[in-house]
Amino acid sequence: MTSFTMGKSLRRRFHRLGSLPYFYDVSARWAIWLAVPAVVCIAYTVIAGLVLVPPDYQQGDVFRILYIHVPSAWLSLFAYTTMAGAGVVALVWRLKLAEIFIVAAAPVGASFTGLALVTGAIWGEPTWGTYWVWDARLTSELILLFLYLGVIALHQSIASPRTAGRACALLSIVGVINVPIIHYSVVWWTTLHQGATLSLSGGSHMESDMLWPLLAGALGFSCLFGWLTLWGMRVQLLWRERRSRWVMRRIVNG
Amino acid sequence: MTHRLSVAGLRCGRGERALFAPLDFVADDGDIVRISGTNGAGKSTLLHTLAGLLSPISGTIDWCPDANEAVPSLGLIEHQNALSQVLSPVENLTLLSRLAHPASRIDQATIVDTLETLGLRRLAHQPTHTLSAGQKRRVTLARLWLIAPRVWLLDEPVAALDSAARRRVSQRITRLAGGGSVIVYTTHERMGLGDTRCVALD
Amino acid sequence: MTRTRRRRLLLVMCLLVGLGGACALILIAFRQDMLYFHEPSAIAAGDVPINTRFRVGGLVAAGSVERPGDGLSVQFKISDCTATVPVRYRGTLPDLFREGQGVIAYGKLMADGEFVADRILAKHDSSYMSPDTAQALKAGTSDACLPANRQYSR
Amino acid sequence: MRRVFWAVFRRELAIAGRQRGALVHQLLFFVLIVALFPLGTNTDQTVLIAVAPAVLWMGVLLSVLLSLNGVFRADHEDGTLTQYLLAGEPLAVIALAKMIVHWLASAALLVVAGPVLMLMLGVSLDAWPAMILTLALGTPTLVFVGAIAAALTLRLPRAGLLLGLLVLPLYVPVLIFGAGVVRAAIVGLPYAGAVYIMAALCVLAITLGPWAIAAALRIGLDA
Repeated sequence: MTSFTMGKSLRRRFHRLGSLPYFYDVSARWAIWLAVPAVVCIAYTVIAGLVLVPPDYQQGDVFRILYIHVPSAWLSLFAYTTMAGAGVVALVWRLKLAEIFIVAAAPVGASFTGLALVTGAIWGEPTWGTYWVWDARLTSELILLFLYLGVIALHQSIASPRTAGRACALLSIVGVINVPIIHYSVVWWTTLHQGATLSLSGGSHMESDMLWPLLAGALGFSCLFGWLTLWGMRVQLLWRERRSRWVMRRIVNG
Repeated sequence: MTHRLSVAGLRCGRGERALFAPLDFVADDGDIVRISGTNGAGKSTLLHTLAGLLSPISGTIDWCPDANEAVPSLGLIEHQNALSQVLSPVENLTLLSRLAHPASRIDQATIVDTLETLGLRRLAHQPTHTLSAGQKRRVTLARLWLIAPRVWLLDEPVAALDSAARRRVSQRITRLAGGGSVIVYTTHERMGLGDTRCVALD
Repeated sequence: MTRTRRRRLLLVMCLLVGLGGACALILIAFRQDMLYFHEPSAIAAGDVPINTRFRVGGLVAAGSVERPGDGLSVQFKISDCTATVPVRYRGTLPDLFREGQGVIAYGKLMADGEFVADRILAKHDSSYMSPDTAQALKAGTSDACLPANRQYSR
Repeated sequence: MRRVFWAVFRRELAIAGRQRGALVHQLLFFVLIVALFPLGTNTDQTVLIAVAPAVLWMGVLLSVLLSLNGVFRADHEDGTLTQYLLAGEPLAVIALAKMIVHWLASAALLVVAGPVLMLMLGVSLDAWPAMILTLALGTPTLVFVGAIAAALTLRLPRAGLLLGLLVLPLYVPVLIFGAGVVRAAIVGLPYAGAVYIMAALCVLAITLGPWAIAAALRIGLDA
């Protein structure tokens, strides 16, 4: 029984003291592997979207905003889903890194959601004739923004970082019920918002010339999300462990 | 020899700041452990951490369980009395004893009898908010008679009590320790318990 | 030990029953009509109440758009595969409004079977192509009559 | 497990019974929200009927939110919550008992009052079954989901405002489906699909909610 507790406490100590500095060091290298594809892909998407791709047969040049709108809308949902997944990991396995991930990903996800809403409004005016309608897809995307803001607000109002991380984990899990509702809102209520541009079953309704920049944009935005979140995590990690020796050592050594 | 409670290198606090220097002590069945320290030294936090309500900042707490119980059954009396103001003492104690021993039938008569030994018979069915601070404390201490956990964690048990009630509670605690319970308590008053161990927080 | 185990079993059973029940209810829900929305064929079949506001969606029938009088009023027909509904509207139309285009009209159905809209929104489909491709496609096939649900989600 | 459930259930019921004034206050709050609404419009009957489902549901949302603000407060302040945490029984069972009583004591009245207020707004009697059904299915969801956030914010200063910020986005599905069903019922459209979804949400909230509330209480008290 004593050896069992000793093993457990040793393992816990290893987790606490071992993995965080390791992650901090290794993540600096991962960040580069995310940053390079992010910059390359997004640059390609922007250039292709603005210049290379022909105008749409119906919407003309207006549709070019799609190359920003669609990837950010995808990422807004994807980021929340990963946060909920990390929430499960944080609560079940008590993994500190998962808590930190949620805290770091929330502002990034909120930014993507905001970007999707703004570009959607800009796109909506010329095509639908209105900046905003209380359409199911738009409304639920707005609610997603509020979910992100809720996680951020909860994190800011709890003083103890450990508790704040776990509280945010639970809230992300509870909020994930909205993600399928957002995803299916276009199918359930036949609304103004068009259906998915790409779907796994139905294939794409897009010309391949137009499609490739979009896919590149999605990849680029995903890498951007990973990159920004990783940096956010590193900052959170330094702040949380600011009293520990390994942080001191790294700051002293530069 | 395995001890019922062994604490090694324990540091606790709310948030990240530890309230006292690392703590090591053990307690066996029948021990009465007095936790001493100034106001804000972390006595209540330590009791909460021992009860598993707070996670320690570092260090370990090992409860040596009996063969047939996974967790040691544990009673905690905090500063707060755990009494609903709108319910009567009897109603409150019914719930508290049911929480501690779901299977046993502690009936109303037993509770009223216990309240009588503490001089509260007349108030047994009054709403708790009509009682004085000392009377409320006595109601919550009636748990010492009603339920029998292996470990009692008592935070300032005799605060606000008059000397007669204080003596009665001290006798009861000594009797419980004699029966093999572990008592961990904090106090600023003189309680006249035969402390077997003393832990000072600094 | 058996008590603990029996209790855990009971809790897991409760959870499974709850989750199973929720899944069953959602599956039943998907079999139901989930659209607060009508199609021209439903209106033609007389399933739709008169004089209440609802939305109607479909394609603007080819050759049906007329602008009588001052030019601010417009009359056209919304159609799905099987039926068409005449629509009357007064006001500005969105840029994408044109024949063959999907639209959603908000308004009321009159007793004479005409739909008086107070708001028209153009729905752009989710297929994107260059004008050349669109030209080529148009030459190949006429805008075939698709099942109603495909028209909007296309 | 059953004994502890019933012990908590009886205790909560007794407390609710002795604080009947609070029930009336909540009902009055709900009635006031709904009753003040027409005063802000030009009381055009068609307008009132068009917005009645939304107004009623917003009233329900806000009343439930207000009642949740204090659902764990008394237990936390007098230390009963600590005793619940220490009980050998699953905290979820205790949370379930507590939330059922909370629903009975607060939201059940709204289920009765909602349809009456609906009549006052001029909606025809045909929509009654839909209103009662959606309220009966929706309010438990609101109570169980809201209690998770209430537990998370238990020890925080100015928890009330934060609670609204956290909870209202989570209430959106109930609002959409609940008001949608009533709207459909008013114009005589079929609404069974949305009712099934509300029922599914309700079942999910009751089965998973207590576990989440228990976890949230442990997290919230650690703050």
